[in-house]
Amino acid sequence: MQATPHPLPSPTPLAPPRAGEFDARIVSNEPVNAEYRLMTVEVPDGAAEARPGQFFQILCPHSGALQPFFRRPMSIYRIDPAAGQLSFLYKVTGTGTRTMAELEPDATINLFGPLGNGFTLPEDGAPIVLLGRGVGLATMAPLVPFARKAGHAVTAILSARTPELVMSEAEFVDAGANVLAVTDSQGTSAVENVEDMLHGLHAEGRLGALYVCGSNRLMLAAQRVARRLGLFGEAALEQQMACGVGMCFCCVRPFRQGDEIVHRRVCSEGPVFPLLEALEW
Amino acid sequence: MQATPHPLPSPTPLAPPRAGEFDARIVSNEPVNAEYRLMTVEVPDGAAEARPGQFFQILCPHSGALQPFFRRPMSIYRIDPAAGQLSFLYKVTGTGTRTMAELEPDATINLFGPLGNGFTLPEDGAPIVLLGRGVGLATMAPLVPFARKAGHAVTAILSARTPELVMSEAEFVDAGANVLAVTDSQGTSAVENVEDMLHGLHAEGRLGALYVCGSNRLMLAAQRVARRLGLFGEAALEQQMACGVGMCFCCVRPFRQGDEIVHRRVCSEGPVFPLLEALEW
Amino acid sequence: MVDLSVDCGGIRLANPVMPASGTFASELADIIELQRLGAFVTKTVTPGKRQGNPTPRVSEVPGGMLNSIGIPSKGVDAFIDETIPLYADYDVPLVVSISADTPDGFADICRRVSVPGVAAVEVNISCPNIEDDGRAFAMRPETTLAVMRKLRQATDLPLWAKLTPNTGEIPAVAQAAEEGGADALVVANTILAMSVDIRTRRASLGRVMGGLSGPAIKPIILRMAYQCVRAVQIPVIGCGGIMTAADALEYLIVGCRAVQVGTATFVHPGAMLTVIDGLEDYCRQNGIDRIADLTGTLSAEAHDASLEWEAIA
Amino acid sequence: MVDLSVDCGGIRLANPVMPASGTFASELADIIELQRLGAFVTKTVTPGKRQGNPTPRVSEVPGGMLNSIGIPSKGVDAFIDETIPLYADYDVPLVVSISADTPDGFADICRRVSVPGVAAVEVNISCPNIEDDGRAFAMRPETTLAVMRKLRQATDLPLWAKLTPNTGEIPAVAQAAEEGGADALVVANTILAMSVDIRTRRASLGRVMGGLSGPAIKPIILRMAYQCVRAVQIPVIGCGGIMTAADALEYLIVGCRAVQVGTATFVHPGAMLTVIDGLEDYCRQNGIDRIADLTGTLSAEAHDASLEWEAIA
Ligand SMILES: Cc1cc2nc3c(=O)[nH]c(=O)nc-3n(C[C@H](O)[C@H](O)[C@H](O)COP(=O)(O)OP(=O)(O)OC[C@H]3O[C@@H](n4cnc5c(N)ncnc54)[C@H](O)[C@@H]3O)c2cc1C
Ligand SMILES: Cc1cc2nc3c(=O)[nH]c(=O)nc-3n(C[C@H](O)[C@H](O)[C@H](O)COP(=O)(O)OP(=O)(O)OC[C@H]3O[C@@H](n4cnc5c(N)ncnc54)[C@H](O)[C@@H]3O)c2cc1C
Ligand SMILES: Cc1cc2nc3c(=O)[nH]c(=O)nc-3n(C[C@H](O)[C@H](O)[C@H](O)COP(=O)(O)O)c2cc1C
Ligand SMILES: Cc1cc2nc3c(=O)[nH]c(=O)nc-3n(C[C@H](O)[C@H](O)[C@H](O)COP(=O)(O)O)c2cc1C
Ligand code: FES
Ligand code: FES
Repeated sequence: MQATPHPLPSPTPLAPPRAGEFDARIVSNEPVNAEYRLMTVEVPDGAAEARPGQFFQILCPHSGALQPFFRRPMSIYRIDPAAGQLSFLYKVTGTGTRTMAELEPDATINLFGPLGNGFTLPEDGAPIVLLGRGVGLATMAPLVPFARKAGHAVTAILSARTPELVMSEAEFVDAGANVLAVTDSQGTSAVENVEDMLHGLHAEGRLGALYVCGSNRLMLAAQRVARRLGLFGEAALEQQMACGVGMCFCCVRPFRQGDEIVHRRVCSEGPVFPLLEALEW
Repeated sequence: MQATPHPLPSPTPLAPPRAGEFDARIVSNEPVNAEYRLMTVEVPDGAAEARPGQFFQILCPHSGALQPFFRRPMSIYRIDPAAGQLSFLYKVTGTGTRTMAELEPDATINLFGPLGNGFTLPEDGAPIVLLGRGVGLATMAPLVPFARKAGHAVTAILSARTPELVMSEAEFVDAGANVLAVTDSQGTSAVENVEDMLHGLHAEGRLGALYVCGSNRLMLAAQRVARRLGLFGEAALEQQMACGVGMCFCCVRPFRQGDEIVHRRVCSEGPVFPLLEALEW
Repeated sequence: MVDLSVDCGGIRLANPVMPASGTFASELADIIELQRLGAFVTKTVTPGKRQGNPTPRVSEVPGGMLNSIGIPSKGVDAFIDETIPLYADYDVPLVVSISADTPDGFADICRRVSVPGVAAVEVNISCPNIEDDGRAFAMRPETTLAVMRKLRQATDLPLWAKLTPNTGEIPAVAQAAEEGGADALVVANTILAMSVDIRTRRASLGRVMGGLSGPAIKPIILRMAYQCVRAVQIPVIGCGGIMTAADALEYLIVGCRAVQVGTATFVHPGAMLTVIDGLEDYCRQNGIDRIADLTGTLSAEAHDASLEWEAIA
Repeated sequence: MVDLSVDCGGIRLANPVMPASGTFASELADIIELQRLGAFVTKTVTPGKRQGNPTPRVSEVPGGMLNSIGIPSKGVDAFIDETIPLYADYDVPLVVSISADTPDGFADICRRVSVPGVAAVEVNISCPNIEDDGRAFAMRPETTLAVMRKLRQATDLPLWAKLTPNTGEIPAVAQAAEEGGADALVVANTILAMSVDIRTRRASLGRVMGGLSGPAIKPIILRMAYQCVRAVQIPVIGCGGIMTAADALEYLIVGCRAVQVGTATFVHPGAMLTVIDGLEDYCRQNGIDRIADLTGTLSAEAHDASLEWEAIA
């Protein structure tokens, strides 16, 4: 249920392929900067048909004292069905991502997916704007080629602490997005500035639908803009997961549904949700 | 306490170096035959002063579903103080030895030792006979060079299922032992035959003290011969261990002490015990 | 061909492997062949609607996980209308897990879920009883007996009593459940536990304490299952830390008739099927024609010592 | 410089880290610097000589170990003559762990070990009481109170009561121990458990059941320690699954005054020293001058919910 009307026809659902558990060969696993790494894996037929916004549950290996028990959810960063390859862009933070980072090419890693519901695109070819920070960029990156292929103009606002940490700029540009980088160090990433930029894009006819991921502040800004302009939008959200497929109810978050606050499971009812229903965290 | 008198002067105690926990670099870790592997490690100063019969508690790595919790006790098979190296000859049987077998050269392995009491030699340079089977050969191998250096003639009776499985024959010969191999397939390993061989060696003046490890049947045979001939002897025994240093009392075995049956800890009161006090298992 | 079927607490299962309540839902149909399971066991349902506990609801610990999901529930009416029909097309017995916070509430929901399509009712008496200061029904034999008697009168369906491992007297509780009319025991639910994030000095669960499940609890629950097997005549279903067929075999060997697999499914969605395959392989390799013959084959010689066993010191 | 010293149950410790009974002996002096420990705790000693249990006495399980060592003991006389003097040269408080199978026997051995050189007596009331059908004293509040009262009259030394995690009512048992005169609680002993070798279909311990210790039990014992901290005024000493300083910190944060390290020493003989070093580092990094200030700093906001907590369902 969309809380406000929007001027675009109902979005096209992208049916996900059947999820499965499999061992994938690691093609490469390289640092991108001091915090992030990019892992590319070879996957069996079908798995590379995954949709932008879907994710995999990754079984991180045990390594010495580091013994991750749960799988780790990771968005698909790059989808290459021709090569039968998928990539994950991940931040090395805790137990699981640290053991993931140790894996060498040709090692295998156990994946479960693709899972969850991906992004939906407006039907009428409206121009779209992606708004992301940090890990959120990984989640939205594959939306660019999909949207371009479906005939949408794409603008991406990439937010980061410093210009050096703006990730994936080339990835977005190569895929055909118009990229605007905003950073804390340059003072351009403030919410007010981003809201102004969004209004500017709208005035230029470049903002027909809005997608956001990776920052609570940006999501709230996007909601304000979408509400004001009556735009269709989606937010991709995170929550800790155990099963990844809707069985355990650990990954719930609160959502606005009409006048009610309801709990929805990020794994199976998301991770992509209608922008205006998401509540801040 | 030695249950029967023996004609040799009291044995020389070999004081062990202080035990410690350390990471050792693996120099090599190669299969010896279908069941056994030989691991050579580089150890810090002092550790290579270990005595024959002593053992290390090896922390086997975790590998996938194999998660050995306890350390694994392994006798020292080869001592090379000049090179600062020690070797272990081990049979790949269960969880821990399987993960040990996966380690590559240059990896590190955590060792704790040397532990326990090693073999003692008679003072008067009497000729000695070693009697071993399977893993027992690993335990007795380093006794050969020590005994030769101390001026003892050494005969080693090596028992195995088939001639191909007689391990370490070269190791024993190179170190200066006279080797007699007995095998099940040739019908020479029967206890009666081994007892006859021992009597023969005694008659030839080659059996002044007797050391046994690795087979209950051989130990009982050695006990009969030693009792009959009034010989000094020692047996190296095994028992499952947790702490390895006498604290937990899990590694007890029964011993004959005068008229009593007492429990002794294999780790700290052994693993080498007076031959005639050991009880069968 | 190995005969994997077992009679278990009033129903016949094609094989002894089923999901543990709260770790299974119809969503799994997209991922594994549900038809191969011995039974379906639903997430516990309560009389009314409930939200469940605050997040974080799970946390990983060495060899397992903590959860304080609570029982988010859409209420029994929605459950009957929406959930039960989801399983109508499968030829697999459906076991419905229920709970309530008073004995009468328990009997009432038991009566209401006794509808066509339901093969047995699993009563989650590990949940708090507000008439006993919030202590779980299955903490004490007296409260277990009382609630089981009411439940027994409320349904003709087979009744499985799911016990809590947090009691200090599980054999007595097991006997009370049997006396009260249980057709089988499920041993057991999660063990109350907690963990702390030392950076923030906060409990890692929103609710502070939660239930420990997974491999870490297997040796404890296996011991309890064994104690229950020796205390009662009705079948015992082992549940706790089963990740592999080897784990399930331990439960069968100590005397369980069937097993439930919970947390393992979160790590390996196909875990239940791997367990079924492994049980079949073991039987074949060990010349066992009927898996039911494996139940209770623990080598007897050491039994006597353990009879007197109470604590290890 | 961080002040690591703590007052704990009637004695002052240079730091809050000590060995758990049964996992320490003077043999460790050859390997680590014993002088650095907060206290020494001896293996439980019984009035008379005992052999202990049949082998196998230990078995490894995921994340821990089972033991059924029993209490091989040379008897209290030999203990006083031979063992106590071994620790005379150290400037570290000696805590003697005792046990007996009747309340009077317990009081008697307590009196006998109250000799110079002993700083405190740890009473292992997790052991079977033959006057209560072999149930451990600490299974129930009543038997705990009774034995603690007798012990209190038997000695002027500080008395530490070591509880069993196998009870279903640990807060009530903790209160009974306090009421009976305990100066501190050790929470807790091992959890009764078992495992089976599926090849031989035999229990992996000679005694079938044994005590589970090691990382697997930490979340359970941490929860119990926290419950005890909230139930009593006397200090609680946390004991269960501590392998690293991070584990010890969890116990201190939930309110323990000190900790005991057991199984970890078997895996890493220097584990206790690593824990001490890690505690000091944590305090330094977090601007904590006295480690005693860390005790009970669990963030309060979630406490209320947990007060009503009984089971997770
Ligand atoms: C749908 C989805 C897609 C994601 N995509 C990406 C991605 O493409 N790249 C990326 O770097 N990160 C992504 N994340 C976040 C990523 O899952 C966490 O960074 C990761 O789980 C941290 O694991 P850890 O072992 O390093 O941290 P630890 O702190 O050791 O993790 C402990 C537990 O908390 C969970 N956890 C910790 N942080 C998060 C988080 N932010 N979200 C959910 N669970 C968390 C872990 O999964 C684990 O269960 C995504 C999260 C979700 C829910
Ligand atoms: C003092 C001593 C010296 C030894 N020296 C050698 C040696 O030089 N070469 C060699 O191949 N083996 C030796 N052994 C035996 C070796 O310790 C075991 O083969 C090894 O522990 C098996 O471990 P696993 O993980 O492969 O087997 P698992 O079956 O997985 O082990 C399970 C548990 O049982 C214990 N265990 C299993 N078999 C034995 C055994 N025979 N003795 C003691 N504990 C056992 C393990 O240590 C572990 O705690 C020695 C044993 C002792 C006590
Ligand atoms: C996330 C989660 C939710 C659970 N929910 C329920 C439940 O609703 N009802 C119930 O009886 N048990 C519930 N349990 C307990 C399991 O059914 C099972 O008893 C326990 O997890 C032990 O088995 P395992 O170690 O195989 O997971 C839940 C367990 C988990 C991990
Ligand atoms: C081998 C072994 C022997 C033990 N012996 C005793 C004992 O004699 N007395 C006692 O009170 N606790 C004994 N315990 C229990 C420990 O003191 C401790 O309570 C328990 O192991 C939990 O701590 P851990 O997980 O750090 O090992 C023993 C534990 C082990 C593993
Ligand atoms: S992770 Fe289990 S329901 Fe979402
Ligand atoms: S292994 Fe602990 S006493 Fe021998």
